[in-house]
Amino acid sequence: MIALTLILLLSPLIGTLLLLFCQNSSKDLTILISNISILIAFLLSLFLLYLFYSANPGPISANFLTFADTSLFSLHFGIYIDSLALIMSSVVTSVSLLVHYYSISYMKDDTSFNRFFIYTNFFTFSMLLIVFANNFLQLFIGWELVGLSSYLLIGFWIKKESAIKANYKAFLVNRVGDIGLLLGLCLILLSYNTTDYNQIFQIKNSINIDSVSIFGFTFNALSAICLLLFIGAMAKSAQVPLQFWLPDSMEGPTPISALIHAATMVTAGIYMVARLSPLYELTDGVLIFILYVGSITAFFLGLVALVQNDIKRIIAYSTISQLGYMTAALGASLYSLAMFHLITHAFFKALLFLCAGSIIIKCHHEQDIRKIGGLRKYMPITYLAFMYASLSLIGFPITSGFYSKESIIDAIGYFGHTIPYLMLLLSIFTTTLYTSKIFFKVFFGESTLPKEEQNENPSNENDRQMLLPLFILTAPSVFLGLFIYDPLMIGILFQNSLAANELIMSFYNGYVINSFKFFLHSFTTINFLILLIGLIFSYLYYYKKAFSINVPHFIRTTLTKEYGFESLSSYLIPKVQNIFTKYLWRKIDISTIDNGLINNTSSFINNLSSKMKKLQTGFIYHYSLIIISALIFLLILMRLTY
Amino acid sequence: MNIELITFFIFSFLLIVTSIKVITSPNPVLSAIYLVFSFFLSAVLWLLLGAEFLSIILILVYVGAVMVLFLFVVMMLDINIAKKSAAYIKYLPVGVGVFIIFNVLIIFFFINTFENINYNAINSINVISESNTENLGYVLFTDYIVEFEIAGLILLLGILSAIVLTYRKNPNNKYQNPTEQIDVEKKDRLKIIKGLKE
Amino acid sequence: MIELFYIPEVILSIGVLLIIILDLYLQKHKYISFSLIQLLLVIASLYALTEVPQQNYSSYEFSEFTSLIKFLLILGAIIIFQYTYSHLNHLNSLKIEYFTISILGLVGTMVMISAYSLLMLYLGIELLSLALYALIGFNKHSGLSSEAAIKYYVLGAMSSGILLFGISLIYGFTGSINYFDIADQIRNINSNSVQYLGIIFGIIFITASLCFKFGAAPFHIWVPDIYQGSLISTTILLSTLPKIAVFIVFLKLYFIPFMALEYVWSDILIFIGIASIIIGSIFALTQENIKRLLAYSAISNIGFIILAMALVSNDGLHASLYYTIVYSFTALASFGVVTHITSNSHGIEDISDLAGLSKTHPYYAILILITMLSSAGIPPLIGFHAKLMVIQALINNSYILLSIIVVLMTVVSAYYYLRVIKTVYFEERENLISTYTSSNILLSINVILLLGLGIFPFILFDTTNFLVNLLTVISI
Amino acid sequence: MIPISYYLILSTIIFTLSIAGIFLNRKNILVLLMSLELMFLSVNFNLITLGNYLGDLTGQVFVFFVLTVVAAESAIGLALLIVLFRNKKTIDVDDLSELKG
Amino acid sequence: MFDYPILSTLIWLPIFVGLILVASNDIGKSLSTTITLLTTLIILIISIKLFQSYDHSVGNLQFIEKFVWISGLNIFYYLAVDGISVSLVLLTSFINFLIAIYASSEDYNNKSSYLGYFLILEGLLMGTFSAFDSILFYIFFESLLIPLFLIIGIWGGENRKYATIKFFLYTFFGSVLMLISIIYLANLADSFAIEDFYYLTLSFEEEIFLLLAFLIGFGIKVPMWPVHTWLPDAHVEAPTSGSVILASVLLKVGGYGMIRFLLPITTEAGIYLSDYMIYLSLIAIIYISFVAFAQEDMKKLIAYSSVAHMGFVTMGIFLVFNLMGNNPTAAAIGLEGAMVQMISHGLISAALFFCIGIMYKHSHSRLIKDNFGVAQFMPIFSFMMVFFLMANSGLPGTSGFVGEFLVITSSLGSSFLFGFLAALSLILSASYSLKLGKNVLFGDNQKNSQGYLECKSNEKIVLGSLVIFVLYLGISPDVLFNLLDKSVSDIISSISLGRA
Repeated sequence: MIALTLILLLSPLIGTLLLLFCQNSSKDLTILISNISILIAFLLSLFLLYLFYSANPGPISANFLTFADTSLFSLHFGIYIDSLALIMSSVVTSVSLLVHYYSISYMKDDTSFNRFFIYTNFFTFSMLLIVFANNFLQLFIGWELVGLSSYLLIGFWIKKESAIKANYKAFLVNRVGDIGLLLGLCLILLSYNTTDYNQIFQIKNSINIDSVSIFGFTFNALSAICLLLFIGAMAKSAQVPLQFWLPDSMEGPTPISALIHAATMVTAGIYMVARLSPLYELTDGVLIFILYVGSITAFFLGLVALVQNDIKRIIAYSTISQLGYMTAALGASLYSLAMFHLITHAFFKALLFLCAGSIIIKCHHEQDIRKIGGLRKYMPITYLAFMYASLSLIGFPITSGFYSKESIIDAIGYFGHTIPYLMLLLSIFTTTLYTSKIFFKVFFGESTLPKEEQNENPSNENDRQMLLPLFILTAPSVFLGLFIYDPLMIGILFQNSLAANELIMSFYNGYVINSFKFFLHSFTTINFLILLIGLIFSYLYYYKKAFSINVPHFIRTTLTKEYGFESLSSYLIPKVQNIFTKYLWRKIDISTIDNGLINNTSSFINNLSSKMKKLQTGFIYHYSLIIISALIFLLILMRLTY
Repeated sequence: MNIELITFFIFSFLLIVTSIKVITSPNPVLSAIYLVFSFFLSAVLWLLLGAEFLSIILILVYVGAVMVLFLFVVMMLDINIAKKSAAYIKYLPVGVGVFIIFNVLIIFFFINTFENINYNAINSINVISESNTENLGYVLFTDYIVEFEIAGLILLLGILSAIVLTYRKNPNNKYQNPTEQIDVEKKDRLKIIKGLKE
Repeated sequence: MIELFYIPEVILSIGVLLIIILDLYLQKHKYISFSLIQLLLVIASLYALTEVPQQNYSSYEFSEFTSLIKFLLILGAIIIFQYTYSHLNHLNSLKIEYFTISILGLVGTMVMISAYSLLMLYLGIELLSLALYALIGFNKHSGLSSEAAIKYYVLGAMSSGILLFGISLIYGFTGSINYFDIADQIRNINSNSVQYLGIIFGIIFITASLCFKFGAAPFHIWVPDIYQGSLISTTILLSTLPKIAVFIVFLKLYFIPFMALEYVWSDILIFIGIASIIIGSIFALTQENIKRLLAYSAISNIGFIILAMALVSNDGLHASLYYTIVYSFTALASFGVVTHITSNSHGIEDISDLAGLSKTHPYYAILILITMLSSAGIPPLIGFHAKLMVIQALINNSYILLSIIVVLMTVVSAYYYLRVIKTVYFEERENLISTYTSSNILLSINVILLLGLGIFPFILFDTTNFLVNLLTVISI
Repeated sequence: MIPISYYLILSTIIFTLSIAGIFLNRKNILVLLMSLELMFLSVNFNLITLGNYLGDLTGQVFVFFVLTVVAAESAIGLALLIVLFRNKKTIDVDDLSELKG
Repeated sequence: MFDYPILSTLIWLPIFVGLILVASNDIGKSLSTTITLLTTLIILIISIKLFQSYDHSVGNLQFIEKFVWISGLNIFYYLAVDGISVSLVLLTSFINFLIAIYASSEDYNNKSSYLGYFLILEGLLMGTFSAFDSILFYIFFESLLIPLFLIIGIWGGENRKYATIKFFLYTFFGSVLMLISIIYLANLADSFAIEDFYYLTLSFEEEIFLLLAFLIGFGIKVPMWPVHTWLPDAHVEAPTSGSVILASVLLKVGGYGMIRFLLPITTEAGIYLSDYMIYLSLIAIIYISFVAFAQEDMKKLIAYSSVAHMGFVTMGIFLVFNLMGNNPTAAAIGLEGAMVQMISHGLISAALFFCIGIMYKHSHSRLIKDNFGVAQFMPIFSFMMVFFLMANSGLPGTSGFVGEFLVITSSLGSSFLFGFLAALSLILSASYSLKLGKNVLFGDNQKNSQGYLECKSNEKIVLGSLVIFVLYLGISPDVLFNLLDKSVSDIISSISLGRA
């Protein structure tokens, strides 16, 4: 099993390396290598999942590569196999596989075709590194590597000015979070001399007693560590206030947005917290913090999506909002629900993005939904797929999104977190609005694009390679929730990987009973009401254009500017950075230290030299005077001394 | 107040005056003459000390040879009489200051040192005879023979240097050098220059 | 007495007389006279090594120590003469008298070294000084040369007067001019006696005068002018032979007759040494003329020597002796390189004359590089070891602050050495640089030794150690 | 009877006069040379007097050598002066400042 | 074991060959290139052998060669290595080999001298890392200046005269103070051997002064914050290979010296002053990163980045002082971190300077604004450069991460603030490194007026091997830890020696 996992882990890496060395070979070879390596990984994930559930060996942890083994510390690369990891890896590899397949067609005209697959393969490897990590160091390494691949993929079009700005920003913001993660990691290593999950889990109670001093305040060690780690998760999973990199990252190719910035990488933070749930479970303060961060993100960033017009940016804000749901679930100790939403979200959001990709490529990289319109007749399959994905996203009953999202909202409400509950409720409405906005604007109405650009060949959908993944993804987007809801809620799915199962159980037993009852029950809840209102409202507003709302300019600006984050990130920080760093360099480094201290000293000595040189007048009488004066000076000195 | 002391005072006063004159007279010829005077006066004072040989030497060698040399040079170089410049006045206080400080230092030191020693400066030292010259000669050629030889070297060096420095061949003189004429070889007589082609 | 005939001084004096006469007949074939001179020096050096007369003359010392130093001096003279010969030949102003006068000066240095009485010392100094007056003014057609000569003459004579005044005081208050007797007298003197201050004053006068001859600040004032004004071959001579001799005089005077008053003069000498180092380093920074530059460099080097000596300790003594030899060696090399180069058919005057040397004459550029770095005290060159020993002696005697000043000044002085290297290597200007090869090999050996002895410093170290042991045997 | 210090004081005065002569002189080198002669003269006074005081002939012998050396020195000095005059057509002290800095 | 003097060979072989090359004065480009390649290769092989036969299980000095050199002064020709030295020796020989490869396709006037100076430099560096007599160490340490001075001065850029003189005087100034300290210590210990200094009992004031002197000496070399200004100038003016050797090996001499001298000898004073010294390191890490961001010249940017990265080295070293009393493990982690950071920075900065050199060859400008869109024309090169930039910003999986990680870990043991400030480097280093990548490699460049061309095969070998080693040390730095582990704990224990 370990060996198989290892193969699973390494096959994308091997794929990457092979691709690296066959950079100049044909496209076919590239396609072959990249897809097969991912396929192997995917099949192995499924197989392992099967093996795991059939044999049920419990979590396995094993090291396979020594990072460092000294008298002071010992660090390894390892794998940690349990249901959580395997499910996550299945999700990752499946989405990855589909996106790879999709990209063959999507990227076919690109000159850097091979490079794209190198990056994506490498990304899959890095993601799996996180998924299977059995220690914090490996987690951190994978964490940064996915950051790297995200950086590379956002900036995939190296000639595109906005893309290379966006990837720079994305990387830096992620780095902010990484500081937290790194500090947490270092703190663990320093205090407990290990980074292994199991070992830390074993001593978690004693960690909880320890204290650590941060900036003069004393904290509970475990809380401090968890908080630091969560800062990492906040950046990666785009939680307030570190969310602003994600919309910009849509500058990358759309399959990448599907794979990385919707389905997998951004959920790494969620995964990490779930993975470490035994630790987080002990830290109430941090959990509340997480809960609020999540719900604030879910609500406010959902609002921002309303004023966007770029199809991908809307979906990106929606992603942030959905991630907020997951985070909120984590904060409420509903780890398996968070994971559940993660899984369903991965599928339907990937589907949404791939659909968007289809649309974009059809419209020659036009992404403004105000210009696109009436695609329903040209792209029926995409239209359907998009519709299902949207339904799932807004949580329309029976879809996967419904199960995961509604249960999070209900559970949070059930456990009495009132304010988060209200925020999450309200954001159902916004979710409905912006989803419908895309839906209606893109597939209905009229295109404002120039005629000849619209469709050269209007009867054609995109080619089959691009449609197949849409088909495949539609299935889990719609039905997966129904199938895994019960096993998940009663704890079969994740077994003991996640903490606080009993909480879910109590919710399940007390509120849901089973998936079908939950489905029926949902029609009676306020959630559904809000959903319906939203749907009707948007139907009227976006489709029928029955009325118009004058949103106050102030609110619109606030939202467009993303509560000021936009100007902060794209205007203020670079400006300050430029001015401040230039100031430091010119004023302090060059003027003060270099010229002031160093060069002034030398010029002082030089001046002294040229001044003193004048003593050497060249006249004999001065010379003799100097000599005699020196003699007299010495004589007087002696006279006074002796 | 004995006769020696009176002599000493007179001559030493004159010596100081002539010395001042040496360094202040505008005309170098006058300076030289005053220097001659100084030497004469010193010779007398030395005589008073019992150094007869040295006082004679002073007059013979210095006045007779060195000062004449000085005068020759003065004549040769045709030096103008200098005017007292402003710089002179400017530096005069410094000069006087240094002069006074130095004198005070050393003179007080001498006075302090010898205030309890009432020793007559006039003293004749006898080594082998009463004659100062004989004594000096004896010491010079026995104890100080090596020094004497070295003094010879110094004089040789003086001669050599003076000649090397001042000797110059007048380039306008047209004269034949017989050595060169004899030394000429065949190849020097005819120099074949390859004709330029263009 | 017949044995005295074989001492190098006598051989040189008689040889010089012969050569002066022979030269009259060899006007056309100067190289013969020159070869004879070199032969004479070689013979003298051999005698200096082999013969140590057992017979002692009360005012003249014969010992292994003086013989070895004399050998070194003659060796230096041979090298200098070789450089000089090439240089003067190149400038078409070769005169055999130059060498005869130099040899008389050399005899003067030997007399200084061997002197065991103040009279002998005076004669030696005068013999040397007279020779130097003539040599500095040797370039008769140059106004600078004669200006330098007359300056040196006036100041030198003044310093001789000061020396004589000091000698008269010492003589008057100790009753003797013999080192040994003086030492005896001073040892038995107590601070209340009448003679005490007189002797101290005498020492001050003598110190002032000797420091003048040495070129130590604040009596250094003549050095740059005279170095600049004279022929570069004279400058080499000035910066090596007299320095060694004066240094030995210092050693003998202070460590034999004045030893008992060590607490008086060591402070003065430390002051003079530090002043020399500082002034030498700072004044040199903005110099344009290479001879002036090297003059100031010499001043600061002299400071090191005096400083080490003033510590009055065995390691200080050793360091100063080592430094002196290293300094002379380095000076020989650095001036030697400059003598071998002419720029725009003149001798090198300004540093900028050397610009572009590395392109046209890389070999000479390397030589300059090595000599300059050695002077700056950069390891692994020999100059470093010399400075190291001085600093070590300072620290051993708990003069930490002084050692810091000294090393800081080393950094300052490194700047002007680097300037020369910079000009040679980094600047590209077209100078009509030409070199001559007649004494090339000697120069190369000279320079390579700077490096070789830097890597194997123990060779020189053991030699100087031997010398110091000899010296301590004498003085105690 | 002349006290020993009288002679010494006299010599000191002449010595300082000659030194003052050197650095007060703004005229020509020749007078400088004469000042130097005076200086040596004063030193000779010292030597003879102190020799007498010690009852030792060494002082006089010393003076003898000083006289010899100074004579040779003057010769060289005058020779240098002549060379200088030939080169610069002047022996003014004030004109001797080409070498400086 | 070897019975031939392996360390002496490492030192003198390159110096000897170098001297011949310099003296032979332009013997032809291909011949001198071949000789240099061969020599550096031999040295590399020998140092690998040294590494192999070095006994990791004990941290003591090995391959000792000890002869009396100057008997009167008690100075020995005393060579030896421990794990720390071996790692640096390997780095030196590796980088020099790469320089030889890189230079093989370059064209310089008087190339044989150029290569000769590099060989001399290599030998001297070897000597610095293996000398255990303090004077011998000082001699090697100081001699380093000469060849580098000439390399920058002769083959450097426009402003080279100013830069070289500044560089020389700066470092010379620092080292003379160090010389005084060495002599002072030797005077007390009656020996110049470094390990004899460890047993001295010094008064607190003495230690303070010694510490300051050593700190100035080595701090300038490292360079630490207020005395770093020579480095950007020197780098900008140096030819590519000169920058490479300067950044990758020469700076390490400072850190090495601190470990050898500062830590064990001036412990008490170090503990007293450690906070201030850590502040200096932190200023280097943060402030210099800001300054690096402002740079318009690529080389200056990397030069400042070097200063910032060396800040981690000094921080790791000074943390030892801070932590020794209460948390020796953390102290040891810090020291190992410092060592790993040195090696890693040696590789990465070398690589980046090579990269800039390659770009400069095409565009003839080091300004960021004159270089853009390189990736379109030099994809492989750009790939590697992005890799190095990432490594420079401490990406895990590259060696750049390991050292910083350990130092931050160790600093948390002292104070969370230190760790936090040091960790800021994660953003800052990324911001300037990626800014360089963003502006230079990416972007649209249609005309290619700079004439970029994919790099030659020898350049690919150079960069490729650096990629491999940076990766190797990033993924499995265990080799390095094995080498260092015992020696580091020896150093830590010798610190307690002085305190006893």
